[in-house]
Amino acid sequence: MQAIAAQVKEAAKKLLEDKKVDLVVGFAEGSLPLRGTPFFARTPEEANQLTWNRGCENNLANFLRKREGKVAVVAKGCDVRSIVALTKENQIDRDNLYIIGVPCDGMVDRKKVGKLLGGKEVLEVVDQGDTIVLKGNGFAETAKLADLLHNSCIDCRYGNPVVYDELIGTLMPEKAEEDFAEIKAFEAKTTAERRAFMTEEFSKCIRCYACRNACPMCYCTECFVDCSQPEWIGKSAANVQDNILFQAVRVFHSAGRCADCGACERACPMGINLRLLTRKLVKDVKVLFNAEAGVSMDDKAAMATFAADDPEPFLVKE
Amino acid sequence: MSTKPDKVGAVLVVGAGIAGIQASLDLAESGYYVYLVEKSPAIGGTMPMLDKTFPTNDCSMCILSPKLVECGRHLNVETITNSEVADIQGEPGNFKVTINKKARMVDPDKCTGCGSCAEECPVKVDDDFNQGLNKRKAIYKLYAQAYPNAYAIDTTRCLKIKKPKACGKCLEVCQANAIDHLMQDETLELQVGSVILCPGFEKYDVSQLWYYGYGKLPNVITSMEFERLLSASGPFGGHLQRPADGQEPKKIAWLQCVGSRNCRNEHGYCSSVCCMYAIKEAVIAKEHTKYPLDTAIFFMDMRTYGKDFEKYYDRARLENGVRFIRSRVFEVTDTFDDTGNCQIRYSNEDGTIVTEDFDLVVLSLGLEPPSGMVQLADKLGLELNKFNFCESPSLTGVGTSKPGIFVAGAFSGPRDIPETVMQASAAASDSAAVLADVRGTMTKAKEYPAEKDVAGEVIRTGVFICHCGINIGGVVNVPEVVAYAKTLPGVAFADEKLYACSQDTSAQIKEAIDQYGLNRVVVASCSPRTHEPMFQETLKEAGLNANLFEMTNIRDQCSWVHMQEPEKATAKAKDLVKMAIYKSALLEPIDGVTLDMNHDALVIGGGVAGITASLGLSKQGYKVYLVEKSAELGGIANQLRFGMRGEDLPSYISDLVAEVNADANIKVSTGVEITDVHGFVGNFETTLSSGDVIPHGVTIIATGAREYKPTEYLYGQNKNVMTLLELESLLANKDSKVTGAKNVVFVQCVGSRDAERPYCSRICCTKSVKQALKVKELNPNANVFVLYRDIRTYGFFEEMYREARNKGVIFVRYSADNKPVVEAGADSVKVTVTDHVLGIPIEINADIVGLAAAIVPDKDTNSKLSQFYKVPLNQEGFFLEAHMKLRPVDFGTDGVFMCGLAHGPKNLEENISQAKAAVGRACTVLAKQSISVEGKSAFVNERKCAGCGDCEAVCPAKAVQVDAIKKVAVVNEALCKGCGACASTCRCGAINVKGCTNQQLIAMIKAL
Amino acid sequence: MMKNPYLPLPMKLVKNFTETEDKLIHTFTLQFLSEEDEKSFPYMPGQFAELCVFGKGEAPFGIASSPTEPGFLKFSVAKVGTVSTALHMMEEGSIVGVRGPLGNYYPVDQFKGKNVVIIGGGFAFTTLRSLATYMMHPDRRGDFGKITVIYGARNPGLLLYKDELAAWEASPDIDLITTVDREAEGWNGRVGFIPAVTGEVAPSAENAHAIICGPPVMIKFTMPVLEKLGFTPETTIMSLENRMKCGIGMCGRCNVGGKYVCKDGPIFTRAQLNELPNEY
Amino acid sequence: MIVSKKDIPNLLDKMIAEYEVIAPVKKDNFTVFKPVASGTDAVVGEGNTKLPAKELFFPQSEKLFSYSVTEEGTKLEAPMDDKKKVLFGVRPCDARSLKLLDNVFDNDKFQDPYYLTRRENTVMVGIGCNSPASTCFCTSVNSGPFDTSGLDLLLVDTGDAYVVELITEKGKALADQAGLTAASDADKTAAAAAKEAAVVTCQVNTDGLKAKLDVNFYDPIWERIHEKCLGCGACTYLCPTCHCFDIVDDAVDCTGCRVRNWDSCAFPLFTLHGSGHNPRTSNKERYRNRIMHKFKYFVDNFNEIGCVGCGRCIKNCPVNMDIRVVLENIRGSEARLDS
Repeated sequence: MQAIAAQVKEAAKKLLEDKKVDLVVGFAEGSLPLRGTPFFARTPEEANQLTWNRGCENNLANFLRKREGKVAVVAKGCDVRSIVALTKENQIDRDNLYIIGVPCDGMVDRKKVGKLLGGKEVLEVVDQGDTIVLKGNGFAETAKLADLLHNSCIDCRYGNPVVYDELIGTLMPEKAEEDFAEIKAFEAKTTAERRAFMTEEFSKCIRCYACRNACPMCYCTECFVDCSQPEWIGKSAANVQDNILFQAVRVFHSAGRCADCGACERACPMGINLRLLTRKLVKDVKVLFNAEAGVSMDDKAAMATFAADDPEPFLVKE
Repeated sequence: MSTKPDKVGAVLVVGAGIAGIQASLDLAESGYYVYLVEKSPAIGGTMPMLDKTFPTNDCSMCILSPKLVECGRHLNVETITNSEVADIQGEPGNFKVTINKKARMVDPDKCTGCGSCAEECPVKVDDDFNQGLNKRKAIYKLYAQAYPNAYAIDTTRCLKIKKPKACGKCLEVCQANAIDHLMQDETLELQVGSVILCPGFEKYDVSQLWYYGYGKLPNVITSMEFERLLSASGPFGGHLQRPADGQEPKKIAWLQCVGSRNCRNEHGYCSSVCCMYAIKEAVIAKEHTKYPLDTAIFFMDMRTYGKDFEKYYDRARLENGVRFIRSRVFEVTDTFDDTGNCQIRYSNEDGTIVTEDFDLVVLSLGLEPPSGMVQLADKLGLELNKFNFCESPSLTGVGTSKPGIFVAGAFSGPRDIPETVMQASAAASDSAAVLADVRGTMTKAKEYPAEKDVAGEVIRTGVFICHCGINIGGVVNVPEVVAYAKTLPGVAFADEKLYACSQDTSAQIKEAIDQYGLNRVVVASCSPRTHEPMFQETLKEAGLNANLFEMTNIRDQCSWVHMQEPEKATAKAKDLVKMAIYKSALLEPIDGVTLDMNHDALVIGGGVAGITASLGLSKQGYKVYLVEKSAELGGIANQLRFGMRGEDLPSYISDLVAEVNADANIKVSTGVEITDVHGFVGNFETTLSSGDVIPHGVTIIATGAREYKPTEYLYGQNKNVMTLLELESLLANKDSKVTGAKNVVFVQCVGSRDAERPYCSRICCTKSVKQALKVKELNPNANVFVLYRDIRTYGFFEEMYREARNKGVIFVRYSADNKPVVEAGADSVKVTVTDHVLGIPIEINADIVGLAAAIVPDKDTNSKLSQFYKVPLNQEGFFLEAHMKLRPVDFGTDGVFMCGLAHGPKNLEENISQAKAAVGRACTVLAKQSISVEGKSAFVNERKCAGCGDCEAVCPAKAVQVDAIKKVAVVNEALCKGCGACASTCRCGAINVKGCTNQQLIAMIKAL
Repeated sequence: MMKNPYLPLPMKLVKNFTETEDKLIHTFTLQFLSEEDEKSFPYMPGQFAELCVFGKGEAPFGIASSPTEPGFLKFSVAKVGTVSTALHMMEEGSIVGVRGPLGNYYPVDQFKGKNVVIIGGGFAFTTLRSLATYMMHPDRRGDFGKITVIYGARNPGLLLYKDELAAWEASPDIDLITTVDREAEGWNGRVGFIPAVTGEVAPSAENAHAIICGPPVMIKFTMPVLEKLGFTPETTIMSLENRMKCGIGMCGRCNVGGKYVCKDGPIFTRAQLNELPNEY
Repeated sequence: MIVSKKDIPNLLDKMIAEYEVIAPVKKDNFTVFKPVASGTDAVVGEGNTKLPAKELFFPQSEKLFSYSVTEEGTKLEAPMDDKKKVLFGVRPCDARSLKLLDNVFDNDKFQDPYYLTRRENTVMVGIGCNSPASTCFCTSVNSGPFDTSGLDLLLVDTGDAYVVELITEKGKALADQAGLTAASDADKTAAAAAKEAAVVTCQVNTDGLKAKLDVNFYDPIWERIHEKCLGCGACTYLCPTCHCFDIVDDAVDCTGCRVRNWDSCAFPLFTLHGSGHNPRTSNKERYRNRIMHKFKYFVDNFNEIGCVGCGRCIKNCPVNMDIRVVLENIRGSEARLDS
């Protein structure tokens, strides 16, 4: 990690020194343990603050839409998938974007850490590769990295950036096709069970829209929830049905575009299992249209394309 | 010069099937008044009877219905039903037509089509429309969607007509007072400039062929009966059952060529369409049943020669599992086991005789010329062929022996719907050519009072709720719904109407608009599809914008489906009315958009199709730019020497080229290509490789095709092996190679019907037969062999096939997996082919091997044009028409048309016909003074638009584009069809369709 | 029991009048349902109220009527959002909710014995009408010096209160100057933009206050003119129009710096605004 | 007075008989305030609840009144929640936040009856913080782990028991009613020791911050500060002192209710005019307003900092936008450049 951090720093510095870009979007050390924070370096000096660690969990594609000037980004696999999708949607001008690709085998989920420690506060972290030492007031616990990764990282098959101008680190071996086990389990439930689950889950929602704003693909100038003419949906968080509708529509809007980066779920302060919905759609798009978002510059948007060989099992003949 | 009668800017169209409807619409849109004369009480012809259509499996009625409505409502098409032409006198430009009009006994202007009369009528009659499979009443409407939407009385069966005091039940229930049993036949006289005959066809009367058992065996039915069986609007609601006993058939056979290719019966011609419709029926039948259905088609040659037909055949065979049995059927008998099943006795190709039992046997009936036309033709001096089909002079496509009279559709030979439609447009073009200078002299345009400005006014909605006789009122409590409507916000007036669509109600609505200052109108009645335009007309006449109207269907979607639950139906009607009222409050006037129109045309491709199209456009008075890639005009036809009917093509072509070069209206550019295109219908700008920029209003693409250069059969390696085009010049030059040949072999399907090119090249069978005969003519002693897979001499070309066999040409069938082998010999080549009858290889030492090479498109040129004009290509690289069936020369992109080989393989006569069709269609656009768009187009809220481009990706009309600089979507209103694909795709809610906005839809939902 | 500031007073819409030619501005005349209701609504020129269409929501609008016109309230409303659109569609006789009066008002006590220059542009003339009407009341007219009104719109059809303007034109109590941006058929009055016209009319700043309401561009270009004429930040008065919800200084959106436009405004002197950030 | 920890459920049950008792309860990984049916449901003494105490007085969604407009007339009905309540186990920072919010909902001109009725009828029982979290910076904003402002009773954890300090008469009445026994001197000493031992490690230097904010509205620093902010409402909704709201109608035709919902100055629509003009166009203006509101405007208007240092925004920000770092950067102290 430290080696990568140093290379990121160097790459960014060089780009800024050579005036190839005006800005490098990357991560700096955050203010909490296990936390990287988005950082915007505009000078070689500022580039010194760039880093790379297990807490660089944000999807930086979010900061690249409709930017002026030449910009470089330090991008993990999921960031790049979103960049690809956004490029195709005219939100990013690929010609003005320099991608510093970083293969990523996963970021640490602080919720999992919290669960492991039963509420004890982590004050310091030592990254030992496959294990992580978590230290706090009067304790030090060693945990396996694999047990602490975000679920989205565990499911991710595109840790290697699919597009980049420069690669830092080495490409990782390909992972096996994912099986969507938890989605299949969810699908297997009865309608009533699913409804009950959703109602319980979305009763937590406080409609802060962190999920939406953290999603690189949610960039409507006016989100449908904010629209007053027509008023698609009630604005009050008191009505769970409206909360569910908000997520349902958000997820449908991202169908065929969602790179399953998990940013929405990570952003949720209330710990709602948002990826259950996004991944359901990811799976459906995969099964119905054999499409995955942002894995190739050439693929057309799944929901805006018709191909004669779409499997379309949902089209029922008379 | 003697005084010639003035030309008349009107055209008579005889027969209102799809050909008549298409020709009428094209002419009316091009500035001519049309009299459309139809024998039956409604327009539509055969198409309404069909279930699905090949090769797209579209519902026949569904695709026809919009045309019916458009034709029926067109201000410049005067439909005269129950009528026949008695006589036509005069000359091109001015004919006098005498029409005999039979009394309908129902006034179509008053009749609202509610059907109460038929409910009451006590007389049951075999329903001809349903092929006699069920009954209708003596007062009847031909079919549900018929235009005029009015009933008619079967005068031969009506009790009251027989005995004036006997019945009269219909009179009692008709609250519109539309029925008059005393109505008299009339004779009408019309003045027209030209005439188009499209009387269609009749189906072969199979009772002459006793051996098929039709009429004797209850489970032998005709193909048309089977269509009605499959149809959801048919006698069994689309449930597949045997009409005789209601049992679900498990095994169905189709027998081909019933009344076709049968010279013993004076039906020596091929009916052209039966192979395809039989496959379609078999495939659709399989889709209808929930159980595995066994289908078998007994045929001689499978003639799937049309565009995309071969693939349809392949799919039926390989994916749908339809069995194809190449055979000769001897007879169909009962199985004599009380099952009612049938036994087919037939011989296989190898001569073995086999029997097989089926639950149901369908006879694929051939097409016959309309019997009634013989007499009229005789009177007019119209030449018919020996089968009594109309004889079209060579290379005219749609001409007849009488100048000024044209023919389209099956009357000039059996043909399918796309070719019929193509001919209709071609006939429209030819019939208008002589009338160009009187264009627009007889057409009408409606004048409306100035539109009231209702912007900013408090909503005052008028609600009219229709009883539809008893159709709605018998179930829904209409007064209760009216009372409810009055309580809803914005409703200033609500009333009930017996028939909201009747003439007097229209006057009442106008009065109410005036009296109560209404600025929105809601009608709750039947289907907007048929009636919305009528009500909108009423609004316009009352000075309101037509889009201040909202309609809700409380009949088809309420009273009809909830007949047994009147209370619930009433509650639902209230909800539907409420939704409409809430939406109507958000309606705003929509103004049409008018754009300037360039009246020049660009024709791309200087072959016969391109030249014919250019000349056609010029005759109609339009300026044409004709561009050709190569150095000279004529295209691939320059390599042809004989027409299919023996025409001298070189002189024909040179005349054509001379004519186009001499035409001052046509600017010909050769040796140039298209390098860039901008704009849209009425406003194209095309840049040529010469640097010239041509502004034009329409484009006709006629880029042609070429002959496949074979890589098989030693082509290019052995001088004795040549393509048909190469052989053609040897034949024309009476080359010694031909005159001295002992053995001449033709090999069919070279480069066609294979994996790489899975289509049939359509013309090669006929061409080979033609050349085989030519060889026999030049060298009677030569042995001529045609090695084929199916002989596809469709239509009258079948006669030529028979002639060839009579003259000793030997036809040997080979199969795709066992192709002939050609090996080089000393002076000749050795051709080995396995004979199917004998089952052994035959060796022929051939002096000439003529390869029937495929017709292949110019993929490079086509794909470039495809991008320039935003028009699609099919997988093979031919241009893909807007609709396979009903828009065969149009593209989805407005103002761009195509013709000729660029569309797909076809013969010269057909290319000429299609070129004329493209002209006919192009003229409907060019005749407009300006491009006016209805205005119900998409519009963008730039503040909300994120510029993601999804709307651009889904727009079928290519009407939306993301502005590269502003990064917002921009709608071209001239191109937008208002389909709403963009609006439903837009996540941001930034793009909406006028008259159907998100806000309006949500208002409707929230009203519930 | 404390007064619940969220509850609206039901009033009857007695007139829904289309004020401008473009039909985008309607003037609503609302009638109090009882004398008590009227007593519970003591207001002054410059104050505003939240109008509510039941079922659609509420929105703030300046009161166009003057307390000198008893029995009714008047509002001139442009069709922009959900509530204003619903208002425009309302039939006479319907019930409308009114919550207020809210905000501060024009400092009429300070105007006593002074000349007053009222400058209005477009449809921001509503509370200015209230002010002028208030000052012109026979009981009060004597309190004030010369009253000058400069009022302009893009075209004659967009001028509000045309009947009253005609009456003012004829009145010796008030000096009315109307102007339109461009020449228009049937318009014989002045043509020109407000800043220019203000310069031409050149009202004296001597012992005078200027009150100016209108679109931001108009204000931007009129300010230097007023300065040149000698109006000080203290004698130049404006009314702000931030987005509001509660109207009572709690919901947080209408603040300009630490001030809430709804509670501490909407009337501010230029001097006060100079102290605040430009978030309006 | 004193109550042993094991008696807390009993104590709560006693209160439940008289009051609606609201206390922290477990939900997933965190705790939230909920009315408890039994004393054993409460989890007393954990860290701060996920959502601050403000939601109990100023709920996220609240019906202001219901209405029906018919031919018979116009009916308005405003529900008023005047139940007697005890908020048990609230942390001093949250209690203090209510004290701050009182300034807003009872301002110089208007009173909010919904909020104030609840405030009047609720007894606030707080628990001091023996071991403040690393994100707590209460002492930097004029508060502390045993701040009593806004409390009626304060519990001090002395190990097996809580020493109960009586802050107000209202608190004393509740304590008396609950029959609490007096604390011994030893207990009081233990309580004092616990208070002494509690150290808030996190300090944010606010010296001169206000003076800086008074003049730096147009400072270029704002261009950089907001840069990574996503513009979501997580910090504002979880903030105990943020009080912005929206008022909407939830109705069918003319029958329905007027509702107020939390809103956030982070949202672009918050200040958008009907005309399309927006005084706070971008995240920069919106984020600046949030900081200004808490650390300048609130001080100007009420002479208090509008922040209680609870740390919720720090822990929950999706991009680790740390208000401590932001303030330090503004102050221009040894600020790191990364925020």
